[in-house]
Amino acid sequence: MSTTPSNIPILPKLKKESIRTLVAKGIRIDGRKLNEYRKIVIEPNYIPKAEGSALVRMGDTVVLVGVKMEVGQPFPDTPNEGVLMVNAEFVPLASPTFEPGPPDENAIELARVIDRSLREIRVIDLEKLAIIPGEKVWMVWVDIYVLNHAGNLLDASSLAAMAALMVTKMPKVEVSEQGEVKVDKSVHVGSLPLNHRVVTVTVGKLDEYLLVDPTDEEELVLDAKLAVSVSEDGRIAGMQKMGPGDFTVDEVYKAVNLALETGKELHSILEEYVAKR
Amino acid sequence: MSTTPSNIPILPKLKKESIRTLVAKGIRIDGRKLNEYRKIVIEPNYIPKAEGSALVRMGDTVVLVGVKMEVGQPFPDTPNEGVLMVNAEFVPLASPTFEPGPPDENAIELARVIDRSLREIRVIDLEKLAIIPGEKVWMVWVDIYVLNHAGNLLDASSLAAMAALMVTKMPKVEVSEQGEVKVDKSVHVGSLPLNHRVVTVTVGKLDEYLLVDPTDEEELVLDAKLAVSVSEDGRIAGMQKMGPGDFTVDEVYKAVNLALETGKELHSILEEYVAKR
Amino acid sequence: MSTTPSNIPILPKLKKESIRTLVAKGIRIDGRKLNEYRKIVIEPNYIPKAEGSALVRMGDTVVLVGVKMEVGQPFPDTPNEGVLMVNAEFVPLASPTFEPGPPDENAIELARVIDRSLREIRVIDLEKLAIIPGEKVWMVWVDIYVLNHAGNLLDASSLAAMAALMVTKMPKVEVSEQGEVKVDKSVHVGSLPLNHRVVTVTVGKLDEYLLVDPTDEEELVLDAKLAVSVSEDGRIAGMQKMGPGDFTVDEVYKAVNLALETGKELHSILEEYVAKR
Amino acid sequence: MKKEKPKLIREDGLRHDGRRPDELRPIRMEVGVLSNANGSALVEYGKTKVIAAVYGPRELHPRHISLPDRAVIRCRYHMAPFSTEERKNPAPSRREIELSKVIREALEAAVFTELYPRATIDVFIEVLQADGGTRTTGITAAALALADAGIPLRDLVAGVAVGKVDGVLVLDIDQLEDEYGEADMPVAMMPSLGKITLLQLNGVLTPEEFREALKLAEKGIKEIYRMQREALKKKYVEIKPEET
Amino acid sequence: MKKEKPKLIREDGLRHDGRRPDELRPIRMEVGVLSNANGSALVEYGKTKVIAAVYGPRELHPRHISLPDRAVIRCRYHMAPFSTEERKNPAPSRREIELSKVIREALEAAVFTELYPRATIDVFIEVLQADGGTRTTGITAAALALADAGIPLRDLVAGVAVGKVDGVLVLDIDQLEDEYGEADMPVAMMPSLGKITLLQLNGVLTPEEFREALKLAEKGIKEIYRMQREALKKKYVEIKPEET
Amino acid sequence: MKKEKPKLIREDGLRHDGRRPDELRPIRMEVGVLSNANGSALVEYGKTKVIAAVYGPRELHPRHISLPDRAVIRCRYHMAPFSTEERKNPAPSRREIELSKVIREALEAAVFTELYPRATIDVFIEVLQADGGTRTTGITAAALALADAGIPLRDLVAGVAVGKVDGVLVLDIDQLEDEYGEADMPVAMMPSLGKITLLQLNGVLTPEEFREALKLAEKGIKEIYRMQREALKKKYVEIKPEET
Repeated sequence: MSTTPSNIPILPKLKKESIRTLVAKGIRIDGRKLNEYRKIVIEPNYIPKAEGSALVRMGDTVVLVGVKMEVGQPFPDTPNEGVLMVNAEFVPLASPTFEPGPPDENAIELARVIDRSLREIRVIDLEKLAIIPGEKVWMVWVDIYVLNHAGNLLDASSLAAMAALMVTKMPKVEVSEQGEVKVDKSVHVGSLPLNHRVVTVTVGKLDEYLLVDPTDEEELVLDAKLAVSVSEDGRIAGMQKMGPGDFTVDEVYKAVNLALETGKELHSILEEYVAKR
Repeated sequence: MSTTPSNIPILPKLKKESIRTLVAKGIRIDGRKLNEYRKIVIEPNYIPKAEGSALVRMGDTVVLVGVKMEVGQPFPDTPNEGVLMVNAEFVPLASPTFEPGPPDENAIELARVIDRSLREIRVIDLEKLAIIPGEKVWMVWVDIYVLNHAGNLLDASSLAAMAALMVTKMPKVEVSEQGEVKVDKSVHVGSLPLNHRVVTVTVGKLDEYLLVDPTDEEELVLDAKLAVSVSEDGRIAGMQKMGPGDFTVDEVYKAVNLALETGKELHSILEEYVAKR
Repeated sequence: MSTTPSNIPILPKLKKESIRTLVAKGIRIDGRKLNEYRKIVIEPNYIPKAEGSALVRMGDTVVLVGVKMEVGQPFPDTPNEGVLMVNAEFVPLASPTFEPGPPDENAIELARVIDRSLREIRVIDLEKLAIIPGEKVWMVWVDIYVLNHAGNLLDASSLAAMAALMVTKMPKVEVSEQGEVKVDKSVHVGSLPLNHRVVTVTVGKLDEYLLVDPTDEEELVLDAKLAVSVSEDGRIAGMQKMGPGDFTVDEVYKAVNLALETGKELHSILEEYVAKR
Repeated sequence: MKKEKPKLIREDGLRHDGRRPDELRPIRMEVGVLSNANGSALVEYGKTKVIAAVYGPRELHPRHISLPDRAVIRCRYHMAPFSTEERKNPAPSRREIELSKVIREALEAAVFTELYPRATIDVFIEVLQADGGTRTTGITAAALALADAGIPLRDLVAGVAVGKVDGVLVLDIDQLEDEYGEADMPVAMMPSLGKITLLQLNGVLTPEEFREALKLAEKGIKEIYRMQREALKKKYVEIKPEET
Repeated sequence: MKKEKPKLIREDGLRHDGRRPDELRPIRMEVGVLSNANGSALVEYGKTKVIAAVYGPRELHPRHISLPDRAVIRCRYHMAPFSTEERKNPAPSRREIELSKVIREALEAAVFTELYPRATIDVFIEVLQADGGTRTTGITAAALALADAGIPLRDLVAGVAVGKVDGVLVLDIDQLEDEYGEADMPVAMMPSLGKITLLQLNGVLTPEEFREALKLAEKGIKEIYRMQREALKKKYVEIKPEET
Repeated sequence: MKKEKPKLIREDGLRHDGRRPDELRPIRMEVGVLSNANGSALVEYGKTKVIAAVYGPRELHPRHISLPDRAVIRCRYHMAPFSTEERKNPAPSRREIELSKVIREALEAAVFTELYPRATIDVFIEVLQADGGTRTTGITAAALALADAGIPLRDLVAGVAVGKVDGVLVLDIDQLEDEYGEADMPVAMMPSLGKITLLQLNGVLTPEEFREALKLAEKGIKEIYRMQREALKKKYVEIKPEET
């Protein structure tokens, strides 16, 4: 059962007002413009023992994504394809509002939005991940671990997931004559095959204004959010309206345009990231 | 751990008294006689995509039962028989006293009483439901879904389950030479084979009086209940005393006779139902 | 999440003081010396239908251990060995402080400490428990059931587990030519093969004093405990510091010596127990 | 085994079930179908059949999850085990948990929650038969149940899913179109206010396709809204949206 | 694999273990076996061995599940993992949840709960070894534990299961008779009050058979009741039922 | 399949990774790494990488689990799913539940809990990469996080595991040594007070070996303690233990 959140921190009324007043003037309490992201730093291979990993800092928000490659069974309706699994943990270390326990609706929503943005446009070339078609395939586990929640978790997580997949290595696998599968994770045979790159841009609505990359404080003031996943070729690879407010049709169009525009910047950051390695 | 219920609605003392006074005169607050059911309506095939289904209205009580046929493994001690599974959900839509979550003790008891009444007299001819003996058999899932709780859920559920089984169709199944089982649910090959019909009559005790088909308000006043499952050939196919009160031996005999007598009426309703189709 | 216990019974301050004062004089409120166990009684085969069992009374503490032998799959990294599983249930019948539900951290810790003390020194000769190497092996289920908690559950449970294993019989097993495994639990073919015997001695620290076999009241006053598992040949087969307090290095040495010394007595009791049978 | 993809757009430009691309399935609505709930409705979009009930405003336990200045909305989207092709385990899936959240948020925008501080308004949606579009059918039913419960609303909420199948944008996709199509975009709006309260996209669209898809959704939602008002009129007088 | 059905009634009319059809298994009872509980008892019907403990009347947390005018009874029937042929997972099964309820209701009729408003009386039943009739053995033990805890009772409660095996009605069935028999009918009564507090039938009986079975149960329960009183006398003075 | 046991002590007496038996792995510590927590630290022992955060002292809900005379400590040791060779299910395992308890008890001895009655101090330890010694690395990190949160401590707590591999006692074992060694003995101390707050032995030692192992642990802990103080000094002034 989904319940209107009641444990959200209380932002002083004065602070709310100043966020609102500034936004109406086109600026933010931290001095950014409405269409400006906080400083983004991506650390690749933060977890060397994982097949792929990346730590993303977006301002004070910190998200770590680890990718594990395991041998498993294919889904019955796609016997010749690998399996993608996306999971998110909002561990209590990351925020005073996070509780220990299984993922709540926010963590599940975040994981599923990212899952769909990766799956639908086929970011991973799952067809190349069969080991014994119909029986054994690679399972790609994308585990999103939030370490510090300072707002805009979805964009940071999506970026970290993409960055981790881009540095994921394929472990060596051998199939014996009896059909036994033997994996040697200490030897790598190339990179995880990717078809596309996707980033997610979440646009917040405050009164009649739209902005990107909200901080946790700004999130407490927003009316609603629209997350738009953008592929490297400028297509929309998924959307999710979040929060209890609403958008006019016109606002949605503007938000999508803002996301498409800003998405290009995130793609440039990924391009730099991969070039540096 | 089973706990004396404390969330039961409070019936005004006056209403309790009037229920009690009337019953002593042989009538009910809704004008019925003590041995009289509310109006019963059975809608067959309410869920066409299920293999079988029926919606039962018993006064304001509404129960929907869906039957799904799936291929599964037999129990080790009955390798050549199909498997019957009965489950009941008391979803919160049906009553202000129902909570979301896994079935509570009342839902579990109801499902198990119906399960036993179907299983022991072998209502379903499970021996005809083997596909590959010892390996693959039909699993008959009987899912009881309470949509509105206005009393006497057990009798309504039992009737809906029987009505749903009576219109359940067998999906087409083919076994390939390699022993692969292929089901085509869009094609039906006859009806689910049945040996018997069973209905359940719950007799309520109020002071020294016995009555059938209590409403939810009456249930709050009853001392105890005795549910008796009655087969079409007049045998007792299961019993369950429910509620914290007690029965004298003599009261039990009277209750069983009342159930056997009233059970005939429910069987007539099933007979009409099947004739109409 | 582990939380400082808050539901522990409150011991009157006066009683705490008298426990403390007496211990400083080398005696206990029940008259025992610091290094003295309460009276220990072991009843073998308390549950004849289990393959092995023993009931241990240590003063008012009562622990029942049942051993079940079942056919299962080996762990992938020990394909030719049987499997040992240790589980403990602190059922609410045993103490007003126990709650119904899955094992809490105390029950899990107790089971894991005993598991390690049995596993590491290889008390059970698991290599003799393969049925079809790599496929089917014996699983030895050691279920610890606390019936009355009057202190020192770990030592009583460890003793009961050892005593139950010492009387565990091997059910007859046959492998058909098709590789089917058939177990006949009514026929026994010898005893469970054992390599060693292990007992656990828990040493409590109160101020600068050390004592063994604390009662539940004494446990409320102790600063910390050190459990030492002792093999029949005088080796240390496992250790666990328990409780929020601390030990100096010197106290640890003394506690280990006390445990090794007292462990000999427990081994004598096991020796008598096995001789009597 | 993956079944072969069926043809979703026929030679004549119509869909596999004979509908035009911008045509809704036959829709049926009935208000006030359950006696216990404060409000209820049964809605069918083709073979998709959903029942919704509203309890409340009522007291909320435990109190510490209530809000001092408005009601909380609690919402559960749940599928009956017999509603799907293969029996669905009745325990809530991750999908059901996500949908409960987005549906709650889609309804919350329409409810004057500030009228009922410290209370809860509970919305229970049960999918009885699933054939595509269950979340939007559920929203349409839940809005009717809220109105039936007499809870003041800014406007009704109505929903429909637009899809892209065989390259064509189509209205109110069914399960076959969802399964084999290229995109599924559920949308819900407060129609007379022109406000979108639910928007998801599962699939890939170009920006142009997206704009066209949203227009198609708006068109469908307006038709559904008309039916909602008729269904309520049948039971009551017509509902008056806040600003029309 | 299904084992072949054994002969349950021998040529000489006796049962597989040599008992007459109306004969109880050897029964053993011991009261006050645990030091922590307020009351406790160990009861064996043949190889079935059950221990019961009672805690209370005691305070109930959280308070909102207490009752203003009487005590609640909380009851847990639970099987030890080693009690059954194959190891039982210690998590409560659906069977244990149902039995906890019917046992609670069977005991509740006997307890003067109105004496302890807002309190709880907790009854914990642990099946240590299962060989048929565990729920009725548990009720017999729990009633002794309640009496041992000094909780005022209208009467003791005693239980026994009657079965139909090879067409013959038999008293106090064991596991083999339960597994291969045609019916299992557990009954519990307040014996001196002549009141039935538990009655279940798992199997098929004609109305005549049912009446005969109930008589057989009554006979067995009276014998067990006599033993209960003796077991209590051993520890205390004789219990005085309300109206005898 | 069980891989063959590798040689853990080489001909030259050094360990598989070239360390001397009494040599720690390269250790890295960083204090104050997270902005939300009141205190935090990242600690690496070789490839083992653990992050710890402390929230509190803060109010505790529900109140009935608070203590009238001191703070409760709540502690969670948890492994990230990608921290292990094979992906770890993120639900807490029995091992994680036990370790959360022994770590809580290891830290509790050092905290002046009596300063914060009715409050909670929450310690969250996340293992990001596991290569042996995760619990002791976690304790070292948690103690730094407690100090970083400004919570008064009797002393820091530092931990390390001693092992026995190929018959030799070695300091700070890694995963390979843990997996194929004969014993693993994690120890944590308040170093300047000379007090042991965690001590476990998983394996078999003679009494003599145990004494030698404990000395080795003490030696390692003192080195780690020095590094802890430096890491704190880097951020703050030096911490002053109670009695040095």
